[in-house]
Amino acid sequence: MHKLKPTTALGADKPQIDQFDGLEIAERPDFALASLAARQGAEAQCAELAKAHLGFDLPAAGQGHLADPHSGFWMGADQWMISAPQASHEDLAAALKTAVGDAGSVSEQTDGWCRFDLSGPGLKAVVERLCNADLTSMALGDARRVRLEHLGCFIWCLDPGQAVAILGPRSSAASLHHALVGAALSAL
Amino acid sequence: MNQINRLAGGQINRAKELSFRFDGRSFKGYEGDTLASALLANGERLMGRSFKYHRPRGVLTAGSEEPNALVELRQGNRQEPNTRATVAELFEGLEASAQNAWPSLRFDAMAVNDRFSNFLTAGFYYKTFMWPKPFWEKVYEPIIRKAAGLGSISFEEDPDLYDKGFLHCDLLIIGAGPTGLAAALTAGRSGARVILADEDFRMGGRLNAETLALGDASGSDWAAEALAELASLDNVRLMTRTTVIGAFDHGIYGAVERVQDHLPQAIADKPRQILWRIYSRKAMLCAGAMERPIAFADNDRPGVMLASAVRSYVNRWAAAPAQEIAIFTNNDDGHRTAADLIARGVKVPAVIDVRADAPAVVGAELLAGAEVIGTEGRLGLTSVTVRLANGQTRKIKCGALAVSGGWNPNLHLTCHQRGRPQWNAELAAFVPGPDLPSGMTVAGAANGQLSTARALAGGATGAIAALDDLGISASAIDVPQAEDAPIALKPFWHVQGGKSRAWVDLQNDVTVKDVKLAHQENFVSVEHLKRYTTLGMATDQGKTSNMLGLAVMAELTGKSIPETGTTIFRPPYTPVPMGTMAGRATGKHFHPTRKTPSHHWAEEQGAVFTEVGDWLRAQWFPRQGETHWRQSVDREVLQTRKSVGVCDVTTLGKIDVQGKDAATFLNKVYANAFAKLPVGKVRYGLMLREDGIAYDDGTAARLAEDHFVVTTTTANAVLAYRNMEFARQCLFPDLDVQLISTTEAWAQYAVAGPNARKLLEKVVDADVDISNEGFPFMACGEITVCGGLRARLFRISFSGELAYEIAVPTRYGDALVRALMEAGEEFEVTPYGTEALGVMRIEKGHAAGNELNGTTTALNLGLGRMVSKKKDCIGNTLSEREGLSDESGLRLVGFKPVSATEPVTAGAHLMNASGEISASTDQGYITSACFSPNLGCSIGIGFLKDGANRLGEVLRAANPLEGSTVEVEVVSAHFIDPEGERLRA
Amino acid sequence: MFKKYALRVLFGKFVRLPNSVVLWGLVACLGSLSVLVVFLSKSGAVPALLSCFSMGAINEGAMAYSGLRIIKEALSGHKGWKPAWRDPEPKGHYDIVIVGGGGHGLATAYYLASRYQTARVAVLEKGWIGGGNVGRNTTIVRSNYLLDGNQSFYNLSLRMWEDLEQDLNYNAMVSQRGILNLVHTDAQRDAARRRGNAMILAGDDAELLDTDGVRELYPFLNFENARFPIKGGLLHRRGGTVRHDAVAWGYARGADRRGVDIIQNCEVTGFKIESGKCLGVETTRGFIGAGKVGVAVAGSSSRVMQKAGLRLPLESHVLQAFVSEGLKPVIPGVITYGAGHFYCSQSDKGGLVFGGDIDMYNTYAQRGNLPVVEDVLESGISLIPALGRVRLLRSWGGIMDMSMDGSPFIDRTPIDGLYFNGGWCYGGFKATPASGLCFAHLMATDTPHEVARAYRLDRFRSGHMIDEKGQGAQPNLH
Amino acid sequence: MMIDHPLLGLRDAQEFTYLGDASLIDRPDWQAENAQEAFHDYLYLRDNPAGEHRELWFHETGDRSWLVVTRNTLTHEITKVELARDVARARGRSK
Repeated sequence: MHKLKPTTALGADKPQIDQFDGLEIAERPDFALASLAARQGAEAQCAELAKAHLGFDLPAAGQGHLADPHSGFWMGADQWMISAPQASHEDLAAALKTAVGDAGSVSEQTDGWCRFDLSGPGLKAVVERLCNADLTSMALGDARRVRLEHLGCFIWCLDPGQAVAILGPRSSAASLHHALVGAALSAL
Repeated sequence: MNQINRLAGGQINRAKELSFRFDGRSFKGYEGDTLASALLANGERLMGRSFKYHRPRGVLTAGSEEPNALVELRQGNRQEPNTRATVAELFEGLEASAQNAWPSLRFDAMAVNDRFSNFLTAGFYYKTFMWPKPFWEKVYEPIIRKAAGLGSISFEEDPDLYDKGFLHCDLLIIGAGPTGLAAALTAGRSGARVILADEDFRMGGRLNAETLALGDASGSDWAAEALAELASLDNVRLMTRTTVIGAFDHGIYGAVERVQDHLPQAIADKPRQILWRIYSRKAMLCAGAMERPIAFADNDRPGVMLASAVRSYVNRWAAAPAQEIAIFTNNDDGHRTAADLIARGVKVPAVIDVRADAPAVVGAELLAGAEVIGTEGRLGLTSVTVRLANGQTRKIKCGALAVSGGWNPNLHLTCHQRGRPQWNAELAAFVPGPDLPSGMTVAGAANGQLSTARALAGGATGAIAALDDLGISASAIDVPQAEDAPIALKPFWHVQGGKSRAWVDLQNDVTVKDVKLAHQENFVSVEHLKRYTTLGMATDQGKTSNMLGLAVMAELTGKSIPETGTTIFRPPYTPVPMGTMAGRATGKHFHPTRKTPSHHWAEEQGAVFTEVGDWLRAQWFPRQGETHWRQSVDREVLQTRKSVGVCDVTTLGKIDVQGKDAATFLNKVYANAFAKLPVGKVRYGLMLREDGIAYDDGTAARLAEDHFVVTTTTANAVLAYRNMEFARQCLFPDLDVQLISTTEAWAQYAVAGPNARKLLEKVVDADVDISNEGFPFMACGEITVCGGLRARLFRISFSGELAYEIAVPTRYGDALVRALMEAGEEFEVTPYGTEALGVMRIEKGHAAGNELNGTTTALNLGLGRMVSKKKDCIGNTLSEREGLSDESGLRLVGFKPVSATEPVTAGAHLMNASGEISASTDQGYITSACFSPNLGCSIGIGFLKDGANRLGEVLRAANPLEGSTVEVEVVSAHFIDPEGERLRA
Repeated sequence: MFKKYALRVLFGKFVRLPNSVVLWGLVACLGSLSVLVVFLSKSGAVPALLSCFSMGAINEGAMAYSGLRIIKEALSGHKGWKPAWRDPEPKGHYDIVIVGGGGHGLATAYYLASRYQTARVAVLEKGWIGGGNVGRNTTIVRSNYLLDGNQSFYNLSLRMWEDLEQDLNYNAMVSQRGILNLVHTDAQRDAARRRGNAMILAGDDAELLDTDGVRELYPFLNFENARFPIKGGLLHRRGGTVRHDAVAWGYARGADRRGVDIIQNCEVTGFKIESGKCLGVETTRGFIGAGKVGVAVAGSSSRVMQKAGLRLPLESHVLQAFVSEGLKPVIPGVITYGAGHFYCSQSDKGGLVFGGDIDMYNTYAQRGNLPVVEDVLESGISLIPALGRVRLLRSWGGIMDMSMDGSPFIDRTPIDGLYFNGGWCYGGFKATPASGLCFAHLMATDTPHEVARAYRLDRFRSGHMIDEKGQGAQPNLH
Repeated sequence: MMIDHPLLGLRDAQEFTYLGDASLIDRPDWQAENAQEAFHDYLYLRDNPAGEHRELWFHETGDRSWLVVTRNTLTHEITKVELARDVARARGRSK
């Protein structure tokens, strides 16, 4: 095992957790991410192989799937984001590539993003200060790409109306975190 | 004299008495008061001064359309100019001061302007102040600027927070009067998602200001009941203190919620105001109507008010504007006012009704067919002079005059997408036209349905219709019985004759005379009228003046009002604090801050950071004893070239390009060829715009037959990705290629210098061969480091030294830089920042942002040969245009000062050694310059006409901006190791 | 410190008098003048006096505008003011017809009549004159250009602004308050230096300020808490503002006085073109024949020229502009943020006049959307945090003829007798005098004016772009 | 403005980056006789209509798809939204 010690997106060795009256904001460094894009003409084959490996159908536009170990959501035309626990899937991308072979293009995305999970009854009040995602229209697993404090982020429904994951560009983790905390302080 | 004009009753909380100060004096009021109602209750009518003539002014209205009663609210860094006393909620300790008056509100020296009003007519300033020529800017204008303006600011940073938010609904209802409430009840009960927004702090609109009954309840009680039900529905959101300021495309509305303006102290972390972006599927405008004044001589004295405002103050706020209130009207509303006043025990000396056939009044004298032709009272109305039907005049003593000239529907939002109102002769007013913003309907008074009964019905049926369009079925609610008075109005705009001026726009001091002058000078189009006289340009946006001005102009032109024109309204509906429109993204948080993986480590090293786009990058790393940045940068450069240096280059854009056609695709987007690039190799690539201009450069590394990693400049990462997606989706849709940005996923470091290999050998795993043979210049590969961590290694060099770039997943970036520095200790490795990076690339003559300035071609950059003529690629065809392929055009070359101590300056223009220094003799310009510690002098690169053929020539680098001209020698841009032996070592 | 600053801006740079003196100075000068006139009118000397005091417009005699004229009119009930321009019926034929009664069209007509002695000229306006961009811009004039091809043109234009009022006998309130373009990075400073040098070499003025230099002029900018620190600025002292409407009216009045027919509410519906020559225009008020037709219709360029079968290298976009409620003096000059979309000045009336970037999509609707408003204000408050409580009063939109390289066209068209003036992007206002003069020159002499040679319609064919911003063939980025 | 994304439904136009006339899809053949002339017209000349306009929008903070939006430049009414890739194929663009 290599000797390099990881840091979280916020630059610490432990994830940041913030509590508010009605909301918890938790930094989640413990997920591996990989993007999967179907090759032209191999879309069906890619879907088949991916399903065999992941255990679920590649989600339709705007939708996603939550399960253990693999979860995923639709990211763009013929393109998905796949997620799995980092501890067990450090090599998520490699494994996924092996599974889909020439039917798909896979890129490691684990550290392209930072992830904050927002949960609690105050969720709606806070999200409506952050972005134009309409929580009431989001079902379990649904994911939207939104503009949040000038950042392109994914908002991923973990528990309708109760919990979402927000994935943002890792380099801007501190700015994203500041926005989340600011909105929570303001709205709750 | 405590609240001498306070009446009984009203919707104020007498249990909560509040103290406040206005214009340096202390007063008392109650919770539920506005500043205006509290001042009236205290017998204060004088509240402001007009813009131009500094005439004493009192409150005209009871709403946001107020043109007169503007004050500076609060103190210090929260000082707020031009606040309307009519909408400022009273709070304990409120401090307000008069504005645009000196030395005091009661005695304003500038009121002398009024004496000279005859010289200061509309547009007088266009006709004078031209002589003597220099006087305009040196004398006249400074005086005018000083005299102009209204309130003043503190010049200190606004300490408050502002927020933004996003809401979604099926139906947005704008205005919570009878119409809006009926609509909200209808829609709310249907289960639709409803937002009901009202600018007031108490919903109910006119129901709170009138004594009308709805069914067997009073209007305000019915409103309270309706609101209680609405509050109990989860699908309904009630937004008080929320002004819908704009109707934008496709059902998007802007709304401003005043969260804390009514609180004495700001609550930490909470916003003062919130700008909501409301995404609505349908919207109903239920904004009611605004009463309009009548123009007559001296109609601007404190005490002259709109009749509806008088009713609001008396009924809602239990504040009588005066002990004796006369009424001047052209419609039955005036009579309603009389009845309300009499009922509250306020004396009504006379009802002056321009209609000869005016209905009788109980409890007050009716002067039918009479007109007010003058008023008296310096700081407040004492009497009005009336011309009776029989032609005689009579003076009537009164402290206030309630004026009603009819009603204008509040159709402002219907115009926000350039929709034009229509004339309605019955109302003598404009009503919403056919071309409304998509998804919007209008109901109630805003739609010309002025009676309460019609308002209620309009709201209910309007909501049903709107929801029906959405496939939501709502059932009719039982609307209560309410007055359904017909419109009884005689169009009447201004009293003819009268010695003194009659005001049309009170705040901007536009009088009937000014409108006449505009007409005389052919400024007859409404837009000309407005711009020439400033009619309607005041902070009330013409809400109380535009119609009047239009009517007067119509009389003068002999045309009808609709023929004369309409005025349309633009956002915002009422003025909005600039801070509110800005929200949170200001100051340090104006843009997100992107930090590199080594950021924390660099902070530990005491690095100085610089902004590169949204990135923060280490600029240099000062060491003990270094007192000037140049010392640090020189050391970093020398040490890197002598031994080895490490630099975080993560910010370069990285794009994963995969697919069996990946190579074909890169052939299209790069000017040079990539099809034959072997796996395991990197190639420098130049990207052109379709117009043939070079816009970005970088490298593409082939990790597999069907997998490239493309790097772009930091600045163009987003643009390059967008352009590549355009090529992929729009130009070459059948190529099998997939793109995704991996910029953030990998931490990447340059390790440069003679000892770079030795250093890396200690970091990469044993089985990785990075010898010159095993891993030659421009090699690349996927390897492992530090005991098995996946990494990518590229042997590329920006510095011109033996160099590698090594990348690991970002979370390990911090650990990797520490590992590299540790491994480098024996070589005295130095971290280097963007300055040293810049110096070394200039020493090598590599183009960067300053050279890729959007006007330079590959030819200019000396890379003409890279543009392949054998294949199609973006930009190659148009790069061959005559203007871009001039053989003696600009070429990138280097410059050295003739005398080594002189500076070479970026931005200097190149002139021949002799001859004049001017634009016409311009030979080019220096793009980048620095001090080269290796050459011991400052050097530069830049573009020179026919540069390639002028090596050795001496030129002058002219920098008149900073008063210097330096002799420079034209040299090759490759100052160091032109053969490139070092990087192949 | 702020109070001290406030005082300084209050009284302006040159006048440092206590409040009352300024006030009574104004009173005294008006007062004494009126006394003088009353006295002189008895002695019958008024007409003579008026004509010799009528400020460089002697030719207009007693019709001329002047301080004395105002006093005279004031004392005689303002009966003597004549229409600023007539509303004549269109004639059947003119030597030159200008399509577009905006700043450029009216200026062209004025210079045709005043400098090129063109006898019969008409300006056709579909609505009311001055209703387009000349009445919708943010009133800035400047000559701070980088590229050959632009420099001499804007240099001339700014010099013409400096003499405009005396030339027109109309106070357009030309006010050279100075324009400051801020820089926030070293690369921006390098670019500013290159530009500043280019300006000086072309005969314009420029100064490179450091942070303290900026602080001296604008102490209340965000120096302490900025995301992108202010590292200096390029100051162009001769730049400033002009009362935009007055420019249109002044040119209209001047042209009208010289016999130009200004025809409002007359929309051009087509061109009469026979064997490659333009013979006149079809309008909503009938056919109007013309020896030459010049089109200067800014945002409507494509729609109008399409009637002549021409496609242009430009797109129409909306630029929003904003004004705040009136304030006592805050901002003495014009200031432009270098790290976001915001520029601001203060009108003589007291409103802050500001703007930012265009809405980005093609449009002919004179209105914008919310994102740009928010973007402009984010930038504005980030630069000037003291404006947080100042209220935005009004917003509006103007349609910009955004060209493919950000630079304009003043050129013949492939159709004989049809000329085109456009592509001004959002820089049209400051160009008004030179644009009018050069367009007049081109139409009168059939040769391009020397300072406008580069503004050819076919420059993209030959690859001679004039791209100040280096954005390439994407109009909305210029 | 709201753009009815073929895959995602109504999205705020603020998520998109605007390019311009959809004719930019019709990139000329580089080997044609009059290639330079054709490229000039392709890149520089615009209909710039007052009315219906087919235009390219990139869903930058979205799914990264290029769309062809049919929008009225006088009213901003949007009547049709297509994936640019489908349009490009329909116009016979290939490799």
